[in-house]
Amino acid sequence: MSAEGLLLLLSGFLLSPLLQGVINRTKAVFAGRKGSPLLQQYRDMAKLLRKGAVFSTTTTGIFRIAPSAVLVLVAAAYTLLAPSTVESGWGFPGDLILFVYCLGLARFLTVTAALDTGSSFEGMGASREVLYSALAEPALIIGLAVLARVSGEMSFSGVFHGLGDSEWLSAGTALAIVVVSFLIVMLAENSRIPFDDPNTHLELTMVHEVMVLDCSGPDFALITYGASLKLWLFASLMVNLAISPLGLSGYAQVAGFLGGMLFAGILVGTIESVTARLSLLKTPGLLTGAGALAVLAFILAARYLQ
Amino acid sequence: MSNETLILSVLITLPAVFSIISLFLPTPRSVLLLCASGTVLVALAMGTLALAVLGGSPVFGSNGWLRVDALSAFHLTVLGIVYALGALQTPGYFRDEIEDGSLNLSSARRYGALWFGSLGAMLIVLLSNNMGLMWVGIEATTLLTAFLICVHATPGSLEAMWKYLLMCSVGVALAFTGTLLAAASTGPSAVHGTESLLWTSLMANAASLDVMLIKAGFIFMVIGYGTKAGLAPMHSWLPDAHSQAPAPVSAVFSGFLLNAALYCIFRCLPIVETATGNTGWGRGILVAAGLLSILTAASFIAVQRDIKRMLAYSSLEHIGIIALGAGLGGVAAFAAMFHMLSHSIGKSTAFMCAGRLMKAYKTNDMRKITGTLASSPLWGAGFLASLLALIGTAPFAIFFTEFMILRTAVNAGDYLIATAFLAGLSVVFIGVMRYAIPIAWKPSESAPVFPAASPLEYLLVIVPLSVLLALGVWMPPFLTRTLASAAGLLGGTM
Amino acid sequence: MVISLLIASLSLFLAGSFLLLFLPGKYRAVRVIGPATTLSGSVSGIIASVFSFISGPVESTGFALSTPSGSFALGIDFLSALFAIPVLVISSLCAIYGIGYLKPFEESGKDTARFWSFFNLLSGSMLLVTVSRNALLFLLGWEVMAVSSFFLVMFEAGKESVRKAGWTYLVATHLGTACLLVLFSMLSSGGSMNFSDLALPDGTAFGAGVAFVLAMTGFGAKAGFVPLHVWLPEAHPSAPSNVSAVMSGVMIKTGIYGILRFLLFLGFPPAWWGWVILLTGILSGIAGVLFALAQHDIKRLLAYSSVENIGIIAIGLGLGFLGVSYRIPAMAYLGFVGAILHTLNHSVFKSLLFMGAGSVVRETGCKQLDRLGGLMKRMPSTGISFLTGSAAISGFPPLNGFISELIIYLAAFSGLTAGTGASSSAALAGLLAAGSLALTGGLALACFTRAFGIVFLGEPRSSCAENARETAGSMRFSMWFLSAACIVLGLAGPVLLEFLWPAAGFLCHGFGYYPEGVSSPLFKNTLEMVTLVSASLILGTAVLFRAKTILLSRRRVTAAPTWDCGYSSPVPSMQYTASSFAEPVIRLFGKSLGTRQSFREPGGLFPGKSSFSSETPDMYREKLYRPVFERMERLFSSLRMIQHGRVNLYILYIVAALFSLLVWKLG
Amino acid sequence: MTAYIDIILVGLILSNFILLGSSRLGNCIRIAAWQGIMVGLLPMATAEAGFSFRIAALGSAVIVLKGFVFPKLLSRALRESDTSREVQPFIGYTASLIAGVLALSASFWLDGRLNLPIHSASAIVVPVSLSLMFTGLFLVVARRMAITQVIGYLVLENGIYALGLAIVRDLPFLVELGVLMDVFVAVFVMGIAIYRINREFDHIDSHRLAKLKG
Repeated sequence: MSAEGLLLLLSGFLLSPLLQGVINRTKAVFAGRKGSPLLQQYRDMAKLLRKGAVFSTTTTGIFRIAPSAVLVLVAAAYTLLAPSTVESGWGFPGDLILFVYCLGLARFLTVTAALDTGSSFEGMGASREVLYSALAEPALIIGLAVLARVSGEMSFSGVFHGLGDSEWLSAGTALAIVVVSFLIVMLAENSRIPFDDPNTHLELTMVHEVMVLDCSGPDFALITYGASLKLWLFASLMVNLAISPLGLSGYAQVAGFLGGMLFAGILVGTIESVTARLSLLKTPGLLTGAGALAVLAFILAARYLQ
Repeated sequence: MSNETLILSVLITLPAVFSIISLFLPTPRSVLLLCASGTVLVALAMGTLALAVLGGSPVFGSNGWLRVDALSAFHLTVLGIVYALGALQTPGYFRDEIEDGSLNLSSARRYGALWFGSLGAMLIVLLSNNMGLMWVGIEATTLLTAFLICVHATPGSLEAMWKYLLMCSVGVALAFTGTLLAAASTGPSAVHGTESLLWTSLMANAASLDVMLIKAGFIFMVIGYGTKAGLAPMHSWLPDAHSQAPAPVSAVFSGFLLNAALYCIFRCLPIVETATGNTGWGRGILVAAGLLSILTAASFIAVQRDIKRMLAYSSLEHIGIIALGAGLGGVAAFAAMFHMLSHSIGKSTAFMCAGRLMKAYKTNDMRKITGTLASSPLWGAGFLASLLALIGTAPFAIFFTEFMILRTAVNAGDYLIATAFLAGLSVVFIGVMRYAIPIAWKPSESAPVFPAASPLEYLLVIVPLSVLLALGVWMPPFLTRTLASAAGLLGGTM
Repeated sequence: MVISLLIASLSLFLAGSFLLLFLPGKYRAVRVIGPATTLSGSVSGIIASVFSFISGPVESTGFALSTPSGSFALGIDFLSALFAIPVLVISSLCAIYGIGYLKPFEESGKDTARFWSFFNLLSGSMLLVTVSRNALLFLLGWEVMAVSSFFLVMFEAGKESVRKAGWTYLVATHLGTACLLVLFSMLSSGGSMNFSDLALPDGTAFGAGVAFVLAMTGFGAKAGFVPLHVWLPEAHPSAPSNVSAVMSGVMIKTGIYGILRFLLFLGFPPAWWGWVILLTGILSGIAGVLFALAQHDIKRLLAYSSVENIGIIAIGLGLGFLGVSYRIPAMAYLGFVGAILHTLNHSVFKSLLFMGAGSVVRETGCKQLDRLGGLMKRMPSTGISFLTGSAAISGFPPLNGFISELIIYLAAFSGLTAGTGASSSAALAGLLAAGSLALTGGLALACFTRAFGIVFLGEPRSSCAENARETAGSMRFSMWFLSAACIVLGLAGPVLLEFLWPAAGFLCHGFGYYPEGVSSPLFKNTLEMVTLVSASLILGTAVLFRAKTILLSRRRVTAAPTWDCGYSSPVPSMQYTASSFAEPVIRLFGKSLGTRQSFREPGGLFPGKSSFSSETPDMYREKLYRPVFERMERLFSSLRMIQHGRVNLYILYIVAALFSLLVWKLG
Repeated sequence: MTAYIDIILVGLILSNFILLGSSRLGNCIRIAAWQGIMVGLLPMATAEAGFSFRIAALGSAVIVLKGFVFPKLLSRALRESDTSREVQPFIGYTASLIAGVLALSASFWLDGRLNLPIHSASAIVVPVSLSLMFTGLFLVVARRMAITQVIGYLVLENGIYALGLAIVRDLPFLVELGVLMDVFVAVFVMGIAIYRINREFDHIDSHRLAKLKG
């Protein structure tokens, strides 16, 4: 693997907690607060790793294994995606699907672990999570399908290398719409506003946070890290797509990517500051909208190649 | 006089002798025993004759008035089987009635006499080469069986008998008109005098008959004999008679009385077909009547509550199927013959089991007869199995015969016929199973009492059903030949 | 050799079931003979199939059946073997499972001999269906299969619901067979009914279209395509669980086999066939999983999920057919391979799940999700097997469900990325397939996290779950076996692709499509990578988990009750229930499901009792079939008036018939 | 000879119409008897080969049976079953008469279609016999009382008998067979008188013999 690729790969593993920091800082700025330091996430995780753990008497082995497995799965998904923009040979045809299904299994385990505690709050979160996933997955797949259609490839590297100026010239609208639907999917998958408020303290309204109420110590560290990696991963999917028309390569690509990520963080922060959280009954509509957008994009892209 | 001819004359006389004997027997039991043994004896004689005929050429008797060819030989076999099954179950069926005295000596004697009488009458129908004689046979069966219906003179049975008599007598009268017209149709041909009633001579000169007359004659015969065969819309007597007669009699009714009348129509079919130049003129009538019967039966079975009426309508359906098959010709004619055999066996068994169930539960209402599998493994399972066989569940033979008929229709491009046929079958299937399932499995409220079944009765249930099962998969070659040659006389092939 | 083995296996099944009929009540003997028959029959059948892989297709013309042009012609080729092997394996596993499962029934004095007899008959007939080479013989096997499974469904016919289910099943299967009868009649116009001679009389597109529709209806009724599926959620829950496992696992697959086998006789498929199959698949997939999500009875849930998976299989088939029609090799091959592989996989994990449900029902005596819970601690083997099955059926790596779904996705994406010819229609097909697969997958996740989580996790919601114990050994054995199969098949992706590739070739050539450059399997590399990733996932998880445990081993680890947000005394009944878990999804799709909810809200200052209940009857049954049947019944009841007892009228009929005939035929 | 035949035939037709129109059971029985006698006379009139013993025997047998035996039996049955002497038709008398006319024309049409070989002196013998048959059927269908149905059946039978005489050349055997149908009539009368349908149902109103349906 080339240095750039390695760089991209490591960037995520190292910087993903930072993205959280960026978002929080942006929100603080909007709110006129000083806000927590950018590296807060790292500190929290370090603290958690040093702690002991409390396990509910209701839980079984599933609850103990889940956090590790989830992190591994997210990491795997990320590994499939990250270097693909600079490594033309990276990945394999169909890795898009493996990517989606790794995240799916991660979700499966998170939900199962949540139900393992037998707490009604975590059950509540779980039931919302599965609804969102059921709607987000088609949107994601259709979006990827559009990319595959336009680029004529079915692997991340193929897609990102296949999307040049000509594609953007002919199918630009479609791709732009895909970017938007990916943004919505990202917000939903990482339970950000307007789908969920990560730093609310009302269990009744939470989605992701409430599922991990009973996790503590190292497990919780793994979970928080996994969460931020997942956010990074979706953001990078969106960013890679968004910067593909620039036709960058090598270190320029890396730089552009990191810049994009910073922008993405600020974007998310802005959204969270300027929009209110949707009521739980309305959120499915938004996700369905994302799917609809993806389909629209496909219809636009279908003319391509004709 | 060859020994076939000997058997022929023996056959004609034997039942008469038995029926007279049974008038002088001392006890009801002895009468019923004579019924069983005598019928089996006659059946054996018929079997030997049939084999002889199927082995060689048609047998003639009493200067050409009697004749047995493949078609009649096959019907003889079926007749033998049905009557033997019916007769063998008779003693068991009436056992308790003899004990409680509801079957007294006189009615028992009458029963025996009529039983053998009807057997003899049917023999006349099958053996006669003379259309007039054949008609006499049918009339005789009508009269004799009419009294079999009301062995016990209840209001219901009297009403049934009255309807049966009135309708069938009208039918027989029309059939007679048909015979007249057929005889008259020999005008242009070379046939004269008594000759013009002989099936052989009609068949020989079929080409030179007066077409209009033979057509009219055939129509009258279809309506007349059709009334007796219970083809829709002339079938209305059938459910009443079946539901009121004792089970063995109903078994004989469904098992063969209808076939005998149908046989007369089959006899005339080739004649009229040849006369009309094999344009399928007569077959068309059979197809129409068959389909109408199937659909009528289906619509009534779907909402039937009375167990024996349901079986009666199922007989109507099967007669329709046989007529349809014969009408379609070709493989379907073979299938029709096969179907006739299977239906007769299955229906006799069904009536036997139904009779026992009704006695035990003291009702005809299928909604009250439940949980039979638990309450009587023999009769319950027997009834369920025979129903499954009758509605055409594989691997019972009827499934395949129905498929063959359907296939003939489809390959001939008659999709309308095929669809109607299939629709009828499906409605029957659904309608029957709707009741069969509770009958077999629904836990029963009442506690029915079954008399302990004799080994013979076990055989009477198991053997026919296993035969039907086996026939579905494999058929002994000689039977195949029999059916083929019988179907051949209907212009059928394999 | 192969043929004689087949005959041996068939006759073993037949003889066994015949013998068993005569041993009612002799439990000790039955317990041995029943499973032994299945096993011996299956073993010889499996050997035959395996040999056929080596020796290539074999065929024999046996003795003639009683019906003209019917003959006992057996034969086995790749397609047959692919369906025969799962049939036999699953049957024998279910037989082993049955030893333990039937114990309680034996104690209650039920006639298990009849059960075993029909069970063996069912297995034998399924084998016959897959290996018969004569349409009549096929029909024979088909009907025996239907009847024997019907009797098995009626095993507990004392219950009203079971009898209703049995009736529905019988009606559905009969109507299906009716279509097949017509289809076979059309195909056998030549006279002979041997497969080698089957063909349509004339090559008209219309005739072929009719035949196609008949096949889809006839076999679809068995396979359980929406809206022909209504018998499935009735019959499978009512049957004993090992029978449900066989029916859901392999019996409904004979429908798929039939479609593949008999469409081969209809020539090159026009595009609309592919579309019909694809859209049917999409409808079945989504409707199936939604209904599954709305069920409260665990076995009903599994039955509906079978509808969903049949839908996924149909999506694969549809893509395959479209690939043939649009001449896109990758799409065609991957579609067929994916469909066949998913058939195989589904038979593995669906029977596993039914076995799990069966042992739950056996131990707790209740099928209602909301009365179960906390079984993971009480019956761990069952729990882990069920978890494996749930993950596999939701299609997640590293389990087998993922492999087949991945291949179907690849087919869809091949359609998407196809750059030539009718590519925009192919692309649309690909998009629809991919999108609906994703939606189905997402909902399946919801469905099976719910099924597993509510039943096995948390605290018991009722006493029956409280006192549950781990099930019998024979049942555990079968479940472990299948769980292992899920993992092994999941890691064997490339091998399976390599192995099934010829099957796809067989089908394509059968349809008269000979594409270039598919001699060696496409996307083999993908599957190798997938296996690699899956393996590394397992490894990585293990490592990370170990590391964490080591980390914790030096820390203070305490056990405490679940955090309840400050509530003082939590009780099991406060847990999230199956209904509440599914509620958001149901609220979203409830309209299209026809879910009925009855809700008594708590009110007033001192709220009294309040209640919530939701039920989802099968919409198609309610809206589509019930009205038809009711109308027919009314019609027939009114027809009875033509026979209201007056003999005068009857004679009028005779006269009318006479005159109409005279006018019709002489006029 | 033709004159006699035509007289007889006309008489038959008239008797038909009277039967259709009359409201009293007693009348009907009497008319049926007359009709029987006339039919019995037919063979003697139609015989081509002049007068033979065989024909005489046949004719007289018919006359005895239909002209005297059955009417006696019927009227006895009528006396025993003390029901109303009304015919109680489903279809009114005028309508019945119209139906009779229609039946007559229908039989002429059918005769035209069939163009049967006539072996008797009169040309209208076939249509007349056909109309007898149809009238008989009509009576069976359109009348309530069991006895009227028996009468109807008798008429039907007369028609068939006449038809046989008309069309069957040199084959008295078949015609003689036809007489066997009278056995039915006897059985019916037995059904009414001996089996006492009237006692079981306290009326011989056959339309109320309608318990069995569906």
